Amino acid sequence: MTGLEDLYKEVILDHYRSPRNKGELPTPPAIMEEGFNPLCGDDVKVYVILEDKVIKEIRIGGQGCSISQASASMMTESVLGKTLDEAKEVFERFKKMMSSHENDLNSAESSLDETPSSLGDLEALKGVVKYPVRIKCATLGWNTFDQIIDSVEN
Amino acid sequence: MTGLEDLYKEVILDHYRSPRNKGELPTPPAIMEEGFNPLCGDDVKVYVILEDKVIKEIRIGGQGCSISQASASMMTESVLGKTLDEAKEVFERFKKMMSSHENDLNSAESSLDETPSSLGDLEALKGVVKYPVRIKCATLGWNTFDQIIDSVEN
Amino acid sequence: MSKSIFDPQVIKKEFPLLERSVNDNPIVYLDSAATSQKPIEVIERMNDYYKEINANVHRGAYHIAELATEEVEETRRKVHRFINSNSEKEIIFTKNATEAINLVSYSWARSQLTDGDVILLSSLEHHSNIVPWQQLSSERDIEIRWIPITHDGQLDLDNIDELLKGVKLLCVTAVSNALGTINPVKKLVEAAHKVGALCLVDACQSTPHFETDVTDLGADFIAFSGHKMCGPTGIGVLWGRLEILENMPPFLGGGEMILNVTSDGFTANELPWKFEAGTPPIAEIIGLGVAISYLEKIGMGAIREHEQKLTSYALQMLNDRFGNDLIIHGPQNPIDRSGVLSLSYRDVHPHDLSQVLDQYGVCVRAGHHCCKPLMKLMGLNATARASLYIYNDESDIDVLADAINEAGKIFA
Amino acid sequence: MSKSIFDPQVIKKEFPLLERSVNDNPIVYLDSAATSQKPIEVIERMNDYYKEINANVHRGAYHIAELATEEVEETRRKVHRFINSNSEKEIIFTKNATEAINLVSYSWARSQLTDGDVILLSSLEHHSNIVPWQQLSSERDIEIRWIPITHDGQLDLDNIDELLKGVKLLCVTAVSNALGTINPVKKLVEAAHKVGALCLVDACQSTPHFETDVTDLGADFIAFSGHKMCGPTGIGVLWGRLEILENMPPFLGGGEMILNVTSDGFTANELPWKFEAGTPPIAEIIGLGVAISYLEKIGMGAIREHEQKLTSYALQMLNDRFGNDLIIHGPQNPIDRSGVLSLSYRDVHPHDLSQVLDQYGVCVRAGHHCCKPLMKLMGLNATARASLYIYNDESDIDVLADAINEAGKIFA
Ligand SMILES: Cc1ncc(COP(=O)(O)O)c(C=O)c1O
Ligand SMILES: Cc1ncc(COP(=O)(O)O)c(C=O)c1O
Repeated sequence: MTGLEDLYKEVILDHYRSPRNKGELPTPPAIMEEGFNPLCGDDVKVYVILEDKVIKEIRIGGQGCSISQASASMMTESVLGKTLDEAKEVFERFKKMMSSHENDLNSAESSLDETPSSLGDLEALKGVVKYPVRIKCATLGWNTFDQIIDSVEN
Repeated sequence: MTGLEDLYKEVILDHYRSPRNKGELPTPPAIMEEGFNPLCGDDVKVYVILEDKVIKEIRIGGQGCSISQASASMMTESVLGKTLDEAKEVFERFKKMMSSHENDLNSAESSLDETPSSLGDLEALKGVVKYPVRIKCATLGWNTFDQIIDSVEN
Repeated sequence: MSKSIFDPQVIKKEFPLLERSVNDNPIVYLDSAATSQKPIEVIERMNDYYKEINANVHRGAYHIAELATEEVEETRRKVHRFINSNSEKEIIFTKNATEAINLVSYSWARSQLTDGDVILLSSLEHHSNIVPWQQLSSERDIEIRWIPITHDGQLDLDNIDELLKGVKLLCVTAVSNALGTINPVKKLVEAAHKVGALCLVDACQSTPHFETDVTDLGADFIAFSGHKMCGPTGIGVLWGRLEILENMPPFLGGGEMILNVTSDGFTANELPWKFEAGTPPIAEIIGLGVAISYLEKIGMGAIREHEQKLTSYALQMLNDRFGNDLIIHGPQNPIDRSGVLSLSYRDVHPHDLSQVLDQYGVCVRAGHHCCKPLMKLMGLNATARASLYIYNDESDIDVLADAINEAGKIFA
Repeated sequence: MSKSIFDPQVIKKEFPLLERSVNDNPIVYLDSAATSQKPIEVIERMNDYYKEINANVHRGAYHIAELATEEVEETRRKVHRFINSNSEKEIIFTKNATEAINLVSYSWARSQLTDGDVILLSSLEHHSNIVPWQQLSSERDIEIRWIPITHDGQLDLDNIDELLKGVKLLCVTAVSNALGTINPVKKLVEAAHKVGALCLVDACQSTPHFETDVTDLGADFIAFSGHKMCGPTGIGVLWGRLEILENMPPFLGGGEMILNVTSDGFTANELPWKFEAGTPPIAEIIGLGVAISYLEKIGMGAIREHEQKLTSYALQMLNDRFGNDLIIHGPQNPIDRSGVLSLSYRDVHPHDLSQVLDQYGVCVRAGHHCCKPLMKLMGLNATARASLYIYNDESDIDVLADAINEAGKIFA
């Protein structure tokens, strides 16, 4: 079977099958935000406990497809223990990787190569940019997490 | 110039240039109804004085194209002095002539031949059925007159 | 009705899109509940419209404007005959079924319903027949009540008399787009009328697949979309009973829907134009007319027969092949359902399932199918929905099954 | 902008309809203010859509649905660039300009305006920018006030400060479809903003003919239709400023415009989808995108230049030939007007005039042009309107003049 290997990389399937930091946290002390993907009905709940703007704990609830679940799972790993500013910086880099298609779908391949190679597991999600609909899946957890950052900062 | 002779028959142009029974009547004793052709902005006012359901006087006001003006003018001639029932009967025959197109535009020619030949000058309007938009012009005065009949009868 | 003329192989060839490939596989289009493909004659007639008679309608006295107007009004008569309505004046062209339902909500409901009134919705409704009523109920003290469903996604009418108390409007879909359930609409219309309520039928999923007879149905409004019945996008229909439509205030205001305008106010045009503001979707109306003729040529009876047979095959075959790994939601008897197969396959997320299917050229829809309240009742987040139409045949179901099997391998 | 590429002879060939004959005469299409003809590339792209990627958008995870979605959203970006807006989220697709104006009326005005507020309309407005406000003012105690005109059909702004007192919304057309008058919209927007009013610009007759720059204009809403700018029927655009749109409640409710629906209520989707309920006019949006690219290829500056030159020619030639027998209403200086020639010829009724013209293949519109209040102010019942576009040239004006002459003979 050709073509889907880019999307369903082994690391993605692994995060999907064994999601990290799955569950809930009591609110308070945790902050919770919920996100919807109106296209497919998936929803995600992100719970975060902050201490001095450092992400001490994070959990993911809700349900979704392999891409949204794996991406959220990877997100938890990449931001846990980081400050909000650091987390935001990771998000920015991730968003950049995910939006390379928006500029030009056809030149996606080339712009992919320019993505900074420091996103760890998250880089496995590169292949998603070829499937515009799935970008929404991959960014759902992140955008929900971003709402938490927003609510803390304002 | 071919083609328009059917529409702009001499008798039509004559009624247009010298409309019969043009003007107004005081209300009361006259009954007045106003009609609009929403397509072109024409309006017509029909004034009628009835005595014992006989049309004693009739006048046409408003403005319109040659077809609507000529048709209204011919109408006044064909109903003046008639009872409402007789006028209605003329209207029915006129409507039939005008709607032959609705059944089948292509067979209009043939169905025209079946129109009873007792409409006098009004028969000059036969050619209008080939121009669906103008049918509204030709029937404007009649439909307005019909409102008067309705208002008397109810 | 004669079976002999119905050959999906022949029909398939009339739909240019079905000749294409996706990912090197011939396309297997199984998303007709979302939108149908278009036969070549619909596409070409719209072409011809633009190439030969394109002109704005109803106001032009010149030749091509007359031809365009005549085709638009001829289509109105065609729709009128197609649904067996009382008069062509009852046929209102909208941009889609959603606008048609909103028209009823803004014009009829907002002028007729007051605080304390109740709107009864079936739990099988599409968002387009839910949200307009929720909008209204957030403006006024109008209660929204729901007809519950059984576990297999059929309406539970045990307490219908109780549910109908105080109801002014019943909104029900003829066929569920999410599960395929065929609702007993005629019975519901009767029940509604008994308590003096009107009934709006969402016919989006029935007009493409069965004969529609609004006179027999007795409903007060029906709404449907052209794009699901071989017609183009951008065209929908509201049918309403003449005496109801006549008493409704206009909805959208503008050109076409007026008889007169002065600086002080306007007089609304006659039906149906009173409800058609602005330049109508002319090419789209004409395209819908061709689509209806196309469906009539095949015969609505033959279409239903074909789809029912194909659905039976699918239910049987998928069941045999996948057993408990594959759940096909909704009524189990093909008589009670249209050609909509809402699937759950093991714990493969429907989005992932449809992605793998796409790899094999199979187009199905994953998600809530714009029926979130229903999905919640069914305990589902999303399903993968394969929906059938005239151009599908058993081989399409076979390809679907093979592709499902492949998905199983990836997400083993 | 370079004149060299602008050749109406070449352009004419790109419009299949302009090759046909009417009554044995080559067609001379002079009704572009009602609807424009369509270039072959627009027609063919819609064809290709139906033949290659027809699928419902935004919800399908399969290949052709992704392609269709991408084309729809790419067109949104194209419209955004075409009118120089701030964000593609500000571009809302409707079925026509009339719906776009009604959207503002139902969503913004009904949530913002209260008893005692004033809406100021120019006397040049089309019914579509009058009736929605009259509907509102018949529901609430909202005053409608009018900007008067001069005898030659230009806005009389002498008392504009007085007129603007208490005004919450100013509605003005960029160009009059009945007379061709170009309004000083930017100035009016500024005046409106000074008193805290918003300004809705009806851009139906400007987007096809001039460059549109909403940022420079400073307006709050603009509305226009695809079918007047080489695009298909069934598609219109509302542009609104982001912060205003964000605070507006949804208008039509249904699929596509929601983020979530439960049995208790719904959450609206983000902009722009919040205002796009139901299946969008997909092929039509794509067709509009091609139309915009087509116009941009020619250049909006070059288009305006061509039309202005042609209008000058027409004014001069018709005047020379018919003298006082022919009145061309509206501003006399071609700089102040678009290519709309609203004519009165002796006492030949416009309907009769256009009928005779049709006999010679000349398509003009007779009537009130959906501007009854304006016509009344001008002391007119109807005019015959010839309106120009990119594919017209001097020979079309010459044929028009000859045909007018023939009408004079019949109605001598
Ligand atoms: C100035 C103006 N405003 C509004 C409209 C209405 O546009 P539509 O009929 O496409 O909604 C038109 C065209 O008829 C127009 O010329
Ligand atoms: C049952 C049902 N109702 C309403 C709709 C809405 O139709 P549209 O999106 O064409 O307005 C659909 C289709 O999406 C449907 O399946």
